[in-house]
Amino acid sequence: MKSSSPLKWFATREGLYYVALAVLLVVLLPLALDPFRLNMVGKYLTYAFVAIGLVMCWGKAGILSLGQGVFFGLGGYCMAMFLKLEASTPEATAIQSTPGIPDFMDWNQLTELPWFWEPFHSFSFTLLAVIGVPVLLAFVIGFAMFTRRVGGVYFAIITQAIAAILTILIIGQQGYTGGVNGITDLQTLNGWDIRTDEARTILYFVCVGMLFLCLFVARLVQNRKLGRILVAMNAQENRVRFSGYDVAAFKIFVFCLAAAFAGVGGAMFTLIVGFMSPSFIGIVASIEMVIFCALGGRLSILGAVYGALLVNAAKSGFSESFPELWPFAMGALFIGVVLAFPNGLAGLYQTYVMPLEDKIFKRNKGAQLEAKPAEKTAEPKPTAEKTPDYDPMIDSYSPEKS
Amino acid sequence: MDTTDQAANGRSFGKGLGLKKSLMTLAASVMLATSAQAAVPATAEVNTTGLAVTDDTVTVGILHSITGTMAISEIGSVQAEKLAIDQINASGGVLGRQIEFVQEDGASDWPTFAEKSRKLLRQDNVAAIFGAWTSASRKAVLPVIEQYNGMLYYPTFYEGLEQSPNVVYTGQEATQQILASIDWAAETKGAKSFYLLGSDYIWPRTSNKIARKHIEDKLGLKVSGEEYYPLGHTQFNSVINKIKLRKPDVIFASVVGGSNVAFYKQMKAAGIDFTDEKPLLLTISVTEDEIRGIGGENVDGIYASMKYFQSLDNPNNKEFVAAFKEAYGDDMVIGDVTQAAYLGPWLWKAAVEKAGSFDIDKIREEFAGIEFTKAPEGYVRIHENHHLWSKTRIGQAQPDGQYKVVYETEELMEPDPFPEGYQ
Amino acid sequence: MSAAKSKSGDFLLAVEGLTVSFDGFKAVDDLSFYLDPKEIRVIIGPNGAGKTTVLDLICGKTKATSGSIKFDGKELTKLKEHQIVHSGVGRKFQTPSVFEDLTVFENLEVSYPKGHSVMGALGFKRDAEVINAVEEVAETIFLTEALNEPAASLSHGQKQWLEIGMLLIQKPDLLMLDEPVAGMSVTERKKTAELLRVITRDHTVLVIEHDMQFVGDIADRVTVMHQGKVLSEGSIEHVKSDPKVIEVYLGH
Amino acid sequence: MFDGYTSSELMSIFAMQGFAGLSLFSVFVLMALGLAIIFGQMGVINMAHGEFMILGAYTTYLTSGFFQSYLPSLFGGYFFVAMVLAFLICAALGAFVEWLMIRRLYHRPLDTLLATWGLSLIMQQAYRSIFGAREVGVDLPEWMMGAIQVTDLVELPINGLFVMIIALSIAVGVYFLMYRSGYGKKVRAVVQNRPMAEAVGINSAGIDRATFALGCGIAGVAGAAFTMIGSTGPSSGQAYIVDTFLVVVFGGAQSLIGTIVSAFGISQAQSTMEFFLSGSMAKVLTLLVVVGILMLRPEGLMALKVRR
Repeated sequence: MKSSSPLKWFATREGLYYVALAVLLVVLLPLALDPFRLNMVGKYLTYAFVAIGLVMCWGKAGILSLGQGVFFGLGGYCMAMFLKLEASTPEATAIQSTPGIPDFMDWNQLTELPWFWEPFHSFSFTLLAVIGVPVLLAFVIGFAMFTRRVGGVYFAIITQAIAAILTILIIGQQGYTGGVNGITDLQTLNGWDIRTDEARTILYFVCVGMLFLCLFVARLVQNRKLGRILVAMNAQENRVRFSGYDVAAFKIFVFCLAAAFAGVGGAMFTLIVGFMSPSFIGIVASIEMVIFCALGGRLSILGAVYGALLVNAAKSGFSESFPELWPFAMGALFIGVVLAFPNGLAGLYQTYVMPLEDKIFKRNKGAQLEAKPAEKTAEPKPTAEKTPDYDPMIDSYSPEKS
Repeated sequence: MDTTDQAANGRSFGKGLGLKKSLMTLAASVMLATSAQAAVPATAEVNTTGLAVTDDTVTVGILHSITGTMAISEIGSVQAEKLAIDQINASGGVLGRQIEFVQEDGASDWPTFAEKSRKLLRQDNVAAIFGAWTSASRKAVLPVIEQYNGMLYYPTFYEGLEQSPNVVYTGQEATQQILASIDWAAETKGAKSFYLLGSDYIWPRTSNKIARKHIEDKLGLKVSGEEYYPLGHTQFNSVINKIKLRKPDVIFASVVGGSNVAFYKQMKAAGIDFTDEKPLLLTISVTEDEIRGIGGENVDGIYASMKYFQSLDNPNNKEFVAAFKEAYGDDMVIGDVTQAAYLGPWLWKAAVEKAGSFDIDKIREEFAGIEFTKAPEGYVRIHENHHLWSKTRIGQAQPDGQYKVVYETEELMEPDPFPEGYQ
Repeated sequence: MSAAKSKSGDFLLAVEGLTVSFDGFKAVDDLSFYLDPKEIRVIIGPNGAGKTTVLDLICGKTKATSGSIKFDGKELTKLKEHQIVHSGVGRKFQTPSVFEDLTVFENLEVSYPKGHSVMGALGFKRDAEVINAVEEVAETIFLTEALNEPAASLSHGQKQWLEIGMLLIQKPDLLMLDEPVAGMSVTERKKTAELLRVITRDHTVLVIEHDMQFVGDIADRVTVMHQGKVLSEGSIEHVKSDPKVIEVYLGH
Repeated sequence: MFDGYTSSELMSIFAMQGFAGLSLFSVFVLMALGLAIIFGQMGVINMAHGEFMILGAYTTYLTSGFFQSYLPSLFGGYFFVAMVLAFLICAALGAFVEWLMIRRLYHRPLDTLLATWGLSLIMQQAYRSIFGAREVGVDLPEWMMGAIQVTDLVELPINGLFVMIIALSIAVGVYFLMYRSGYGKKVRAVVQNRPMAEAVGINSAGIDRATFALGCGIAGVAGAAFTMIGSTGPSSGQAYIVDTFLVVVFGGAQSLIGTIVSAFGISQAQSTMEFFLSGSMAKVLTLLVVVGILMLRPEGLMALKVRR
């Protein structure tokens, strides 16, 4: 049970859930799907980044942002700007009146690259910006709002308004942003053609890798005291405050964390889909992202991944066969999840599947799991035995959360 | 308005849409135009790149939004493309093969368009794609079409600035629509000042850029204002006030979508009677389709510059309108884009038969100069830049929602997607 | 008597001229009082006298309109809530506010005064020191047996103790308790009084309470508030015999 | 920026922009009142508010069609019938929705947001299936067309005036209902202290349902009024939702007067800026200013200062 042996962690129940997801994403789906479908799964997974952020921000800390599309979009635009500059070599754009700048700038009579585009010639700057720009904006919003105790519904509405503002701004400033068309026709990443099947497959695996990185960061935060504070803050904000915590700082942190995840997701989206447009920033996109999180289970970071995958797969499936029905299904999903399954898939899993698992686990690995029930029975000296960084009370799949 | 349902039947395959009757009447005339094919050429000859062509069928793709905000506009195109396909099938098909189609829904979402175009090309191996409507959706599918060397037949009038070897643009590009109409306003109506107004996205902005250059540099006239509102904006009182103050001779409007309804209603309410032509309103965005939503009485007297109006008086158009109404109902109206969408399958057929092959590369060689004499708009020819030579017409809206054609260019307008001096 | 000691340096807590108004209504009106180190002070007064507001003002939950609150030489009115906590003021709310989802152990751990910054909370480890501190406090608040129970399963009285424990583990100099025995059984009250006596060995305590029996048991001095002002101050006997106090209570 | 205008023209600009601002104001008031009641008084976020408005608009559309076909002689007055019908239908649907889902969610305000968003998707698609995807035009009776000529430049559109009158009447009506009637007293009692209100015999569940229905009904009337100046399509309601919420939040959620003040401020700011800037930039600037002020003053313009 010691955390010092990371291999053993994979044999714990929580570890097995991660292994199962990894097997699904790394082995099963690539084997089962052709590159085209796999690319679509890759696209769905980019939304999972946002959903993980929302679990941390909304599920744990109770901050509902209806503007996550903003951060997703900013990360995506940063990446798109880099790729667009790479695609806009003077040779490739020779027919323009000003060769060497992106085509849409030329159409809008710009004769030189705007200053804020210049740094995006650098790949390392771009990577920094993919996380930095969303985090910076999240920090500004978070600082202004949380230090003034704006929360709950107000925060949701204001983030929604920010999504609206950014959309109008990007569409209106089309000379600088590509307008409603977005930034399209992206071809290569540092000379590597991202449009081929092989590239798309590689990008899919990169995306999965990044997703697990984010999952582990989220898990680290959730299982540390930080995660406990976030949950505690949600339930008893004043108690946390008067226990000596700067509540605003914690909220800003988790909001920035969610923004960073969304930014990474956006950048991966740009790479996988091949363009970025304002339609992923707007209100509708942002609220859809909330449903991925809600369906998966708003307290479960793994649930968020499954939520994003399932909703999007269902959307593709439905819209191929019954396009008329999809909005009804989506609407019913929102209402159903909220009314009947507020803890989403993760909640259902806990209620119905985990008891079965318990039986199987007990039969097969009785010895290994003895320690856990022992913890539950009030033992005078319990804590020394607990894995310091894994705390079942906080873990998303723990029965206490149901 | 049951057309949504008809169009939205998803992946229905293009055999018989209750069109039999109209097909019978049409078949005879079309058969003559396409000359009966005695011998069907072998599949291996006409298809060397693995397209979905069998000995008696060929599969094409239709890719429009039938859900979401753009469905309103795109459904007419879907109907027209299906009608054209059915007529071609009734007349013997293409190279002796019946056309089947796979229809995909772009869902008004640009990545979905890209995704579905990839599916059509990679999984269905379609020989042609008829689809896309907004510029954004075209820009989204363009890299995919180019990558997999497909061929897109794009029906909408658009901003130009594009010339892909993998797209045939069956609508007008901006200069075709704009230059002739501004000249007309200046010459016939004696207009001296223009107020440019549009929804805020690339097509209106580019169109107005061309219009401004033409008005100021070529004609030496005045632009008294240029203004954009977000898509979906519904409050136009401020701009109406500005127009009243600046008293332009012409309002040159490219407002689209739901904003249109609010704009014309509020103009009307503000006491502007378009039949007075003070100012004269010239639009490049209101087709007969849009008028149905705005209400004929609200646009009575405005002028539109397009290449096609439903009221065009020629035999081709009469047949087309009759067939369309027979297929989809008497209350259907046909706008400019719907007609342009109808051209797509016919132009593809002509190119395939000229090339004697479905291969994209061989077809591309043959595009320049391909004619379609049975076009409802009269006569069109493909330019080597993949756009169409076509006439530009000015129509004046009537209270019944139809346009009365008041002017038509004598010659076909040359498409010029990269107009010199307008950039 | 307060005039004699206007230098607030001698006191642990010096409240002077404190006023707060909500839309013109002065909930606390030019209030002054002083707390010696290790003193147990009880504030009593009729409903709406402004007692809870005074605690809110001291711990920073409500911002004062004017006046000063000096704690250990520091001006609290300019600090944020968590800074006030860090300078040594602990506050218990009227209704028990513990983290129901967490165990008793975790509740105490969360309050342990380490890892209170974001990064600190991320790097916080449960070492022997923490465990010892938690166990020590748990014993004081009679909850050793329940350390691994979720707080939700505790009785009302136990939750109140837990919250007091959460203050104790912060090692504050001043503890402020809002009605700590409200809703408790007789035995629990007795135990709580006992707990408070233990606490005051090393803490100054400011309590709001209605139960006069309990007040008599614990108070060094009593401050009677009425309409946002101090009505009377002194020993329990003193205030009980003060005619102003009698009038207010009887008239009420 | 005043170049090129004579002083008399400038006067007219301000007069006309003032009027444009006023008609935008009445639009905002109509949109926001229903929401202010639901959100401000009940704490429920109804994301389907726009769709309730559109339901009112479709009701008007159907009524006008009915009158044209069966009662052409009475067409001039159909609008009043349509408004009443819009109110009743939307209120009935509102009551049903409250019964179906909202009442289960009072303690989870953020969840009402998600559930009503789902409702809005369903309603939109239902409109699309029933009325078609295309916008529908509503014919106005003759007397509503045209404008009143005040000076050479200043003309006041009649339908704009009519919308203004509706907005004001509803605002006054709501004011009396909420502050001068027994029902209003009960609503406020439930808002302030639910258990106490129940203890004194107020049927709080009934009050909730009535209040939600009232808010939806007002949305319906707003939708009916909007057919005169805007478009009616399945997704037209979406365009209003952000503006509407901002108006309510900016005004201070629990204050109806605040809603009206904020509607006035935002509409005047926007219409003035629209005159001197482009429409898109005016919109962005207005939203930015509102969000900026909300960051500095999160409780809104007219919030009560209470012990928190």
